[in-house]
Amino acid sequence: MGRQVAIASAGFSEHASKRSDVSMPELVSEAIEDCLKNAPSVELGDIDAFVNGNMPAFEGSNIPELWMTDWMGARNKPLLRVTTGGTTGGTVAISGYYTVAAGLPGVDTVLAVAFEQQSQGDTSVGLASVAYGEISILNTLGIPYDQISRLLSAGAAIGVAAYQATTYMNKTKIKEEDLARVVVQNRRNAAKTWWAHLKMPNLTIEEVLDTPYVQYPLRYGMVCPASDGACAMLFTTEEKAKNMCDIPVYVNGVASVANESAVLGYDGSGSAQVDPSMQLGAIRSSELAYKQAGISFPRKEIDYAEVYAPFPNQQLLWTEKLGLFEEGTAPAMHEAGVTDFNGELPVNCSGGVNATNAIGASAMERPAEAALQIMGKASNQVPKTVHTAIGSGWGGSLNLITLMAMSDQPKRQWR
Amino acid sequence: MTQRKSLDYVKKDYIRTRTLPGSWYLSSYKYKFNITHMKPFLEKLKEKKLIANQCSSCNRVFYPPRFVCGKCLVKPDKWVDIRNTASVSTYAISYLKDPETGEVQQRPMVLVHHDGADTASIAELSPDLDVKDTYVGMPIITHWRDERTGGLMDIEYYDKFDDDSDDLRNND
Amino acid sequence: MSEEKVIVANKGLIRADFAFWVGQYLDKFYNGLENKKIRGNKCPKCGDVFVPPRKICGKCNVVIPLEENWVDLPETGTIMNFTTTPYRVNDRSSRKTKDWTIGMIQIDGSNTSIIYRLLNMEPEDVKIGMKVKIEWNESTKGDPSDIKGFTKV
Amino acid sequence: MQKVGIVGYYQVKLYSDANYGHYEMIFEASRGALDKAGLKKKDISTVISCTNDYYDGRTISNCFTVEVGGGYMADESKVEMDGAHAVLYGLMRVLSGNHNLAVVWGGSMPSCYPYHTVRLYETDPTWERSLAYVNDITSAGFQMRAYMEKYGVTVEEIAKVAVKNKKNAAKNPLALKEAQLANLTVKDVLDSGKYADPVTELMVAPPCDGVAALLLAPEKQALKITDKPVWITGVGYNQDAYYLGDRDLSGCKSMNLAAKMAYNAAGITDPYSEIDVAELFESYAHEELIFAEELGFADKGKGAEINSAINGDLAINPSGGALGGNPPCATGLIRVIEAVKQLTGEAGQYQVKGAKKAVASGQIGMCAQNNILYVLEAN
Repeated sequence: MGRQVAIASAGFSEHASKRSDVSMPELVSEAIEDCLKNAPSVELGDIDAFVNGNMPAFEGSNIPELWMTDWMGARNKPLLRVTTGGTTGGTVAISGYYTVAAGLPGVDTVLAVAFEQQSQGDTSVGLASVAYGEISILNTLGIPYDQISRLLSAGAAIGVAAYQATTYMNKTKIKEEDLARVVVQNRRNAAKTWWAHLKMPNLTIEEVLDTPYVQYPLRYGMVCPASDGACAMLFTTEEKAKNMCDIPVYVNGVASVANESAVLGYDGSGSAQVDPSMQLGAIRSSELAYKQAGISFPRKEIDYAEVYAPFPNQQLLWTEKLGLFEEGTAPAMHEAGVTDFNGELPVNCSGGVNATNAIGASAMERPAEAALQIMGKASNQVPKTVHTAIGSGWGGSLNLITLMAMSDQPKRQWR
Repeated sequence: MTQRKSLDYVKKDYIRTRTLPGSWYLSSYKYKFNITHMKPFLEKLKEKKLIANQCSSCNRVFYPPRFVCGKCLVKPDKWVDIRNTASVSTYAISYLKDPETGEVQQRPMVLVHHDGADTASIAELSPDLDVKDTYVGMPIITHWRDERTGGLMDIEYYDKFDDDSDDLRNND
Repeated sequence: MSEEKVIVANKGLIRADFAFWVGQYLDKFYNGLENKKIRGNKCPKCGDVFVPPRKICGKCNVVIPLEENWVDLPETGTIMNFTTTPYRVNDRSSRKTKDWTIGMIQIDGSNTSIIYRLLNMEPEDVKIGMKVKIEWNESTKGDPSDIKGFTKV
Repeated sequence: MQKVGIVGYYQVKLYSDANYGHYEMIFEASRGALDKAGLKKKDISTVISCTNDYYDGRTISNCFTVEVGGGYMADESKVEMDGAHAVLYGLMRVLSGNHNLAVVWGGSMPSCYPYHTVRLYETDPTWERSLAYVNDITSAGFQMRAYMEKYGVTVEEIAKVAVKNKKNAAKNPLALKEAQLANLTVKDVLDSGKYADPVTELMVAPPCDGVAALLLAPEKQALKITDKPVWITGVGYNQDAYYLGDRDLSGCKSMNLAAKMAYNAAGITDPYSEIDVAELFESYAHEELIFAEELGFADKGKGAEINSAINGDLAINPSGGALGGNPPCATGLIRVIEAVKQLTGEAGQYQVKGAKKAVASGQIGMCAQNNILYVLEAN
């Protein structure tokens, strides 16, 4: 049951804070063009099915795939729209995998596209509306609105991230310098990635620490930007991939595990994650994906990681929770240069979400970039040979983790 | 923008095309909730008592009460009493600009974990407390409002609670 | 259940505003509308003419270059389909009021239809295949509202 | 394609303004489906939800539904189309061999949001949306006129579909009360007021509150869970062009291609004689005829000639279809559930005798732009 799935190509649009020169469908077609450029033998007409997603509330358009049909080449083709908020890209990539793996007749080559053009909308209202219903129930239960807005002032994502950063910093006893170091590493990497947004080749730790707090313990200089951009990935079967590219990247494990929401529960009830840096969902996701991929020692077997970290503390946290480092050791590993471009386990050499965040696309850019590193086509290609890599995503109220494990070798079959 | 310049960020400009407007009026929306399970809890608040509901399948205690236990997918069916002592589970500090004076105010936002409960909730600390003294695991105690109406605001804020609370917790 | 069910329905309060970038193809088109001109573009492969212009022909999956294949089109067209409805829908709500007639009009020389109001026509008089022409708004802004609707030739 | 079993389902009764909390409704559906199959929370390995951010009035509409939908620590995802598309994703996950039990749930509460406005958000915001001449109401009018003009179908023939479905809905205890009209006549339908000429108010699927859930399992597991599984033997889905001017509205190309894909998978060559029941998501009465033709039940323009009553030659929408209640994000899922009920003999008053093979469809978009079709077979 189930087929071996391979990634034949991946592509990006240019990312910037305002892609004012293109409409949303044109932005998407830009990423598709780049994706097909990497697989010259494939034409738009060769694609059997499409999977799409974005975060619709940021762009004021419901099911935008409907009007984008022609720009994607999806006319009279099967199309599925999948979206899960911050993890949308990861979920779209995963459903691209499942569309091929399921083996529906006539569906072999699948184009997965995730996009976001945040400059069109109001991201802060979009983020606030995540928990809007929940906030309104707190009001019903007796808290006046001005009070609530104080309690949850900064909107969903950064608010919960700050909570998470506090507990993580408390547990590992790290300082702000350790967070700033991660930021510097990311943004310098971004400077070498053609499609990245915040390119800062000469950034220093002092400069980051010089910026004011957005929300303690996170400073302005540590926070991800809001970008416009799109990402596309081409999934196909093992046999077809061999004809489409030199080094097919096999997808060997996928997972998207949901935990209970953090900080604010549904119905205005409490947070089931008393410690938001516990992240049972991430641990379970990695268990599932590694089991499928036959990875028993992630620390040894994984050569490259792209983790979804809009905030630096999350890069440290996820690398631990996804089994790449021992608990509490990630800051030391970053300091020792293990995660550097030419380190033992390079992390986020594209600059990561910390440097480029087109929310809906971000979580897809992680596996896409990891795949390109395996193919040897990444724009900031690491010097070492990458055999096995992971790409992760995070979303919701700290509660949904997507993970895709891939390798240049197909899944070992025991059957 | 100024900060970005100081961080040596070079912005690329794209041709600016025109825009068409659109709006999403959430004011046309309603949000329906079943709050039946909240009523006993709110009633007890008037008496300065805290109760939580408990899932009899996994024994987790939900404060404030929950409609469904996600772990077991059943409705919690037991009520248990909860102490009025708690600890800071985690916190963040927000910086809000007063729209009139332009003054930036610091305000800690804390996640409060009540002793005996398995979930935490957002709350506010006493205004007398210095923000810088907040730390993870800080023992706190409810400060009740004088006039209680049976709403979440009956707990006005949380005071620091620095007597023998640590001993109490260790005996739990 | 023995106890009375308590349901609350809270109203939303906020509003999110959007500004959709139209992209360079439609920007050219709207520049034309501002000058009361209709411009379409043509697929280099199948020759279909699109109003408004598009980057990609969905039938052939061919990119139409931005600078090429522009076609100037007349103000006249043919009614391909129409409907009469008392409903008005906007970004906020929908309501029922007086009937109005909306038509799908194929601009002469193009291969797709645009959807606009049919002006000064009783619903009974409207026939599929009827010739109509654009009625422009007096002051144009370079957006879809520059075309007020279509009237009988 | 390997077959996948449907092992449980649940549908909350449809209400135009339900006295339910949003989460309460979802919980009732997912818990109900598990109870029906005699399963526990820990048996769930994946959950696919179908909600829509604009329907629920929030970004990430699946963020807080994790607990109530059974998604805790399960492999969770959300499809933002019709409930029937969520079934597809659940099906793919089961077919991949990674999962043993998929819960698929979907639904929304139109009593809480401006339905037509939200449908308007589907239109192209860089061109048509600001003037709002294209919306779900006018596009229905265009579609019906195109169909009538091309094939000379009369408005009475289309009204008959509405009469049939509303009468069927009267036999379905879970249908919307306002749509359960046992004594409806063609004249009532034609006199019910203008919606978008020639569509009248009673030809429209009324949006209403509802949530439904469905359980999918691979063949081996399905047989362990129940002795009456229903098998999904074929699926097809397809998306048409967006602009109404690019499409032939008198037909539905996406349904045609979806049907080809599904029939091909299930090995169906003569749909009219092989299929016993069809549960189609018709947003408007005329769509049922268009779909029936595209599914190969009749020649083009002859959809109205099929005897589609419950005890007819090929029963179409014996449950009342979407005209019996259209909870956005759940309607297609409910069509699948109704088809399952027919095949397991649990449909009660509207049971089609000896039903062995059924099709169920779902759709999304203006004039059914994206369609999905399932072929279901009894054990």
